[in-house]
Amino acid sequence: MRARVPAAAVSLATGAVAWELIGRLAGVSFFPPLSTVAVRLAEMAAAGEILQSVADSLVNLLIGFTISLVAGLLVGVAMGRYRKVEAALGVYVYALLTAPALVFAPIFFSLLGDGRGSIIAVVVMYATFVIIINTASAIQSVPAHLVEMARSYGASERQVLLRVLLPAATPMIMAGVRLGVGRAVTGMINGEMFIAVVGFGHIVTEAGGRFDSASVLAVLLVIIAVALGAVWLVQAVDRRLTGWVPQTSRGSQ
Amino acid sequence: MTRRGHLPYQLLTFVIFAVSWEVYARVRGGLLIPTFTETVGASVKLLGSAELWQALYASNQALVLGFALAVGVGVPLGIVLGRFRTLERFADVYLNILLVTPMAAIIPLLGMSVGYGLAARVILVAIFAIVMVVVNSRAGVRQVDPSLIEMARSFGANERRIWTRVLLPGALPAIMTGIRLGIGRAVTGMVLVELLMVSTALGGLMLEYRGLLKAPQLYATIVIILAEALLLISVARWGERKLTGRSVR
Amino acid sequence: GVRGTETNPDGTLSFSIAVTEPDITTVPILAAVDVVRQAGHKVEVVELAEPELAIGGLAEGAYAFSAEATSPALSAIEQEAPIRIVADAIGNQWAIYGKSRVTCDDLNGRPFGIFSRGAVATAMTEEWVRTQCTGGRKPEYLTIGGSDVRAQALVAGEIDATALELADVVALERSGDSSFTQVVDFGETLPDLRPQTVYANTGFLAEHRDVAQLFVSALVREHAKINADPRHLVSLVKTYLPEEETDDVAEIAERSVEAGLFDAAGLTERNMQVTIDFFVRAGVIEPGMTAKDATDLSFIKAAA
Amino acid sequence: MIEIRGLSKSFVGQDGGRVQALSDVDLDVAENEFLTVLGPSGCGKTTLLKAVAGLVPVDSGEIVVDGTKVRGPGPDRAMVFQNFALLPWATVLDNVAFGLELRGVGRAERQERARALIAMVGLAGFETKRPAELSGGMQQRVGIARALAVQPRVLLMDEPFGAVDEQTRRLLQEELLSIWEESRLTVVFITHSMEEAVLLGDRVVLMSARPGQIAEIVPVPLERPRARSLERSGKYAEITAYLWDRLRDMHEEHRAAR
Amino acid sequence: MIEIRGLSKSFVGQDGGRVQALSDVDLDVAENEFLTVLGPSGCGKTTLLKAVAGLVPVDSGEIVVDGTKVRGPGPDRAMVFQNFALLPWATVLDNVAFGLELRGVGRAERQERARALIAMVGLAGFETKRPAELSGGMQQRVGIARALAVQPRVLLMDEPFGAVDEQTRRLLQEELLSIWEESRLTVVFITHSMEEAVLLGDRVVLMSARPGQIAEIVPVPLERPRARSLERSGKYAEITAYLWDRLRDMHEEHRAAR
Ligand SMILES: Nc1ncnc2c1ncn2[C@@H]1O[C@H](COP(=O)(O)OP(=O)(O)OP(=O)(O)O)[C@@H](O)[C@H]1O
Ligand SMILES: Nc1ncnc2c1ncn2[C@@H]1O[C@H](COP(=O)(O)OP(=O)(O)OP(=O)(O)O)[C@@H](O)[C@H]1O
Ligand SMILES: [Mg+2]
Ligand SMILES: [Mg+2]
Repeated sequence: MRARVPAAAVSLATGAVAWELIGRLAGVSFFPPLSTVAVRLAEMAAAGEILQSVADSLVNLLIGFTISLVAGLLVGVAMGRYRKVEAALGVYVYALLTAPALVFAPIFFSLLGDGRGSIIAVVVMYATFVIIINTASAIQSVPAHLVEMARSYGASERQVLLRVLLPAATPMIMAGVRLGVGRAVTGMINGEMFIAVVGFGHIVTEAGGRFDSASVLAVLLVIIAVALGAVWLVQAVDRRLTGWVPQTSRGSQ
Repeated sequence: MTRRGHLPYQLLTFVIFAVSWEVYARVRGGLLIPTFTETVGASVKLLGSAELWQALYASNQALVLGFALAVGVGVPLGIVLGRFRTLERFADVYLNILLVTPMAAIIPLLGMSVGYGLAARVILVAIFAIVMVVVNSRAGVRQVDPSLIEMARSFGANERRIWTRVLLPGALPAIMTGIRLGIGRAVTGMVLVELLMVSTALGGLMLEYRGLLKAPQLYATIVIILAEALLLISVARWGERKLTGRSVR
Repeated sequence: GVRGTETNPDGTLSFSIAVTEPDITTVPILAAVDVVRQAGHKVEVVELAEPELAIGGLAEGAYAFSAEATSPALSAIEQEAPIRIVADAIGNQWAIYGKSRVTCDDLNGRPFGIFSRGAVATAMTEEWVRTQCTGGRKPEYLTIGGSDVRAQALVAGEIDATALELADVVALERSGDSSFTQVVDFGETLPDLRPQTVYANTGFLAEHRDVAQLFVSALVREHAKINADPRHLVSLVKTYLPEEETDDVAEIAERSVEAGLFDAAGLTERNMQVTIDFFVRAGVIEPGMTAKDATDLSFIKAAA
Repeated sequence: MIEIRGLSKSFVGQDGGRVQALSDVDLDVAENEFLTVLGPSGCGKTTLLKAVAGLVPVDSGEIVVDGTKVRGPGPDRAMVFQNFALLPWATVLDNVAFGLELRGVGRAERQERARALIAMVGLAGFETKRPAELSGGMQQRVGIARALAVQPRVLLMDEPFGAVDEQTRRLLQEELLSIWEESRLTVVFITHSMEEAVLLGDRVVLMSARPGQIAEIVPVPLERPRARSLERSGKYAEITAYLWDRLRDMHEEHRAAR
Repeated sequence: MIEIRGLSKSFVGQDGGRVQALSDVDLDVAENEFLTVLGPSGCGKTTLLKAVAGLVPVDSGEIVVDGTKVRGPGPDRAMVFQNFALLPWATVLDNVAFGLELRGVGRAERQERARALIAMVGLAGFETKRPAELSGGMQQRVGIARALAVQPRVLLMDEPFGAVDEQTRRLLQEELLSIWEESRLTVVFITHSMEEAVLLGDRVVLMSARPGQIAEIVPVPLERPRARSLERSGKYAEITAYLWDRLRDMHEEHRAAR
């Protein structure tokens, strides 16, 4: 196999160049070129503003996403496997997927106070339902004959789940997990912007109020970097788990 | 099991849900947390008001156009990415960025570049929904049995026919999951843009009720929005059943 | 006791106050908090995204004080929440700006930026339109959140006119764009309206009168210092909002002092009643509330 | 060993149509019997086998295996599936060891047993491949190895040698017979080859189609071990010819009826 | 009609191992020839057929069909797949009509042709069923009907009758032969049955395994139409026995080599 071009790097570089050019040509205050943003980012980093926020936000993200993942997989599998569970919970899952999580802020406040708890709750609200829905429909589309085969070898319900349903459903589940990670990051920042204004949310809100686009975009860059890191982690796991999937795609040889 | 057989479970969870809401709100509720009964009452009242229906009408313009855009672009894009690995490797980063960028942070940018009219709202709804559609369509395409593609090619299917006759139906369950997720997200986007950028229609109503601390009306509005989302999602399920002819759970 | 407040072993208090989107009008309050802290108390300042969240927390006692728009406080009081308005935060700083030489009638059918219905600026605008426009003329309201965003929309030509806060007025003027002028200054037409006030949890006021007094008195003193020398506000902004650009701030400070906007002790039963009546007219609250129901003026009286 | 009484099963199709797959089937299989089943395509052979495996709920009738009524799958029975039913994500080794794993056999032991069976079905060297990388016949052999690995008391085989070449088939037939002779295994074996049915079976069950029923049970009174040379014996030719005629008649009747 | 020159193909497995599926294969098939292919499981028969169909890219060598180099699938060739490759969401009717649809045949006409072929393979009455509701042999027949429906010039059949019973197989063989005789069809037909190979083929290609190569090409000098009674003729027995020996030798060689 010939050495692969690191595709992500190439397309990121292309994007960066495009940004710089558009930023320079447009010359509008709300879309500064990348270099300006980078300089701003360096300043903010030097001032120590970024690092503390990154650490804080990451903790929220990590806790929130872990809860989402566990809850999402458990509920998703139960809904995919048992129609009764789906009947009982389906409506609420879709409702909560749709509900703008921010409107639940008062309830989180009343339950969890205005600290970390509420922000983590927002992260969970953002990430869990996508994972549930994808997991449920992934489980439902596993070919019946594989389950039948496992049962013929005396597989218990647990074994059917762990050894057949989950592996077979992995590609779709991972698609959901990936969406979930992205949503968790969004939840993290929105929680910090619209509930208790702390960390990144604080910086963005403040800079936004000053129409300091460079700062907003600088923070956005950091958030996106964090998020891409998280998504790439998920994709690495995905590749390990779903390497077996025969290729439907073309142009891979 | 028949669909009717599900009713007891649905009723059971509904009762648990309603009772715990009512109890919690009575014990711990404050200005911002209405009781279940108050909310139901307010919902019924709201449904009788012209204001709500006007707001629904205005909001849904953005929803319909934005969601149509998301599906029209998202499904083909997902299939392309699922089918052409090279392209996917380059586009992937941007899909991830689209997925994780907090839309709330770019709303001001959007407002400044395309204004505060219908266009901005439509674009935002589309951005909200499209990632779900793309990622799931792609996962669906990956799951299509490769020997079916081989078979279709052996009968002389061109790329277009492979899409419409093999990939699309084969990936349909996953695509429809993406579409259902997308509907949910689109409705969220529709409300959020109104809350954060142009406080018209439903978002405007919600801001007004929130500002006046009219919690029952606020949550009634939310309930009505969610009801709409659920309705659209069931329509999507119904369509899926029609489309495939097989029973979809 | 009050839920969010604890008495420490040494007799000092630990409590929280809530602010939303701290800006130039909030800094005197932050300075007053520091005075309370110097007396040994632990005060946490929580920044929240929406005034309603602050009011919700205030009603439950999670926060002792908050300062924001008056109307949600009145709504809460109307719903018998344990909240009282104790001081003024900032006077009526709103003004309508629009294209040069615009009158109400000129705006008939033209896009006019407002925040949501029920917001104070919207209420003032609607009343102005009702009284100033002739023959049932009125603008086409376009709702856009936030005074700052509306200022941008005005510059971008999305709207013909809108009500702005002083800070955005200064920013608009400094941008050098001379095609916009003031259409009406609500500070002049509605001088007694108190759009933004400081309010407190009544439980806290009853149990910790001394600390409450300390805070209110400090606030009154800060306002007095600003009125004595606008540069005091500039230095407060430097301390509490280091990111803010100082040129603008100096200008805003001058203009605020000129207009007498910073006057925490200027709250009276009379102007509160005017404020209440205004919000009744605007449909925010039902008729029947009196200034006595909504306020506890004893602290500013003691501070004076 | 296996007693089937009045077994009926129909499927309701998604188009609303009803197909009677099995109608009032009675059948007894003795312990350590090798029973082969022949019948036209679609007559219900697979359905019958799955019913014995406990995989399809039946409409009426009952199946008793070793004195216990069948209510679901059990460790006493193993099935070789017509469509192989391999796990696409698992290697050949893991697929073959799958049944053992489900039964809680330790890793080292199950890998050892799996390797031995993989070699037996002629797939040594393919342990780390995935099903998609195998030819059709190779996949089928993986499914056979998997069923043999769990050493069941009843082996249910659904056209197990349909996709392999004649030589491999002979080899596998011999291996199967020697396993069957050594253990006290009971085998129900579906095939389309009359030769195979006679060569392997103690009795041959003839099924007829729509509704699936047992048309006749033909005993095979040939002594064991049955050498290949049997194929040239008169007895063998006689039975095969009889089966041939019976099946042709059934087939023609059925075509005429349509 | 078909010329294959120096064809080689290897697969790189996911475990990194390399399997040489075809190695330097040369083969000519004349127009209107019926060529049958025999060989041990996994020797590369399917790979060869798919290469002719234009479905797998080859490593070296070339395939020329009717004077044109094969670069991909073409309307002149149709394939019957070993694993059936039916669309699970489509009905039997739509599956059979699928090839016609892809070739732009109008709805009414393709349904008519599909119905005729469904009846021919004995599935009348099952038009509205989906693959999951069919037995294995029924699914296989749907795949056959689909390929016949498009009336190709070259028909590539991969163990097409492996899952049907003997009677149905005979019937389908006869139908296939009559279609082949009427049109100027060229057939490449993979099977594991030596009887079938001799009965149907003008020549029998013997393939050997790992690497997949053509071991020998055996002509079948039996006049047509070939009646069933041929099976008792000396010539027939002779060829079959020869094939049998050759394949057994190959098989044993191969086992010994491991
Ligand atoms: N899951 C199912 N849903 C609906 N109908 C089914 C289902 N499974 C089998 N059938 C029907 O039941 C009948 C018997 O099927 P079965 O698979 O038992 O046949 P078979 O004897 O094994 O045939 P073959 O030799 O072709 O494998 C067929 O007519 C088939 O269409
Ligand atoms: N997609 C693939 N990836 C990797 N290896 C493959 C692939 N397809 C086939 N092979 C290998 O190539 C060899 C030939 O396979 P092929 O399917 O052509 O055999 P065959 O002669 O058709 O066998 P059978 O009679 O069992 O169907 C086998 O060893 C198989 O493992
Ligand atoms: Mg069968
Ligand atoms: Mg093959």
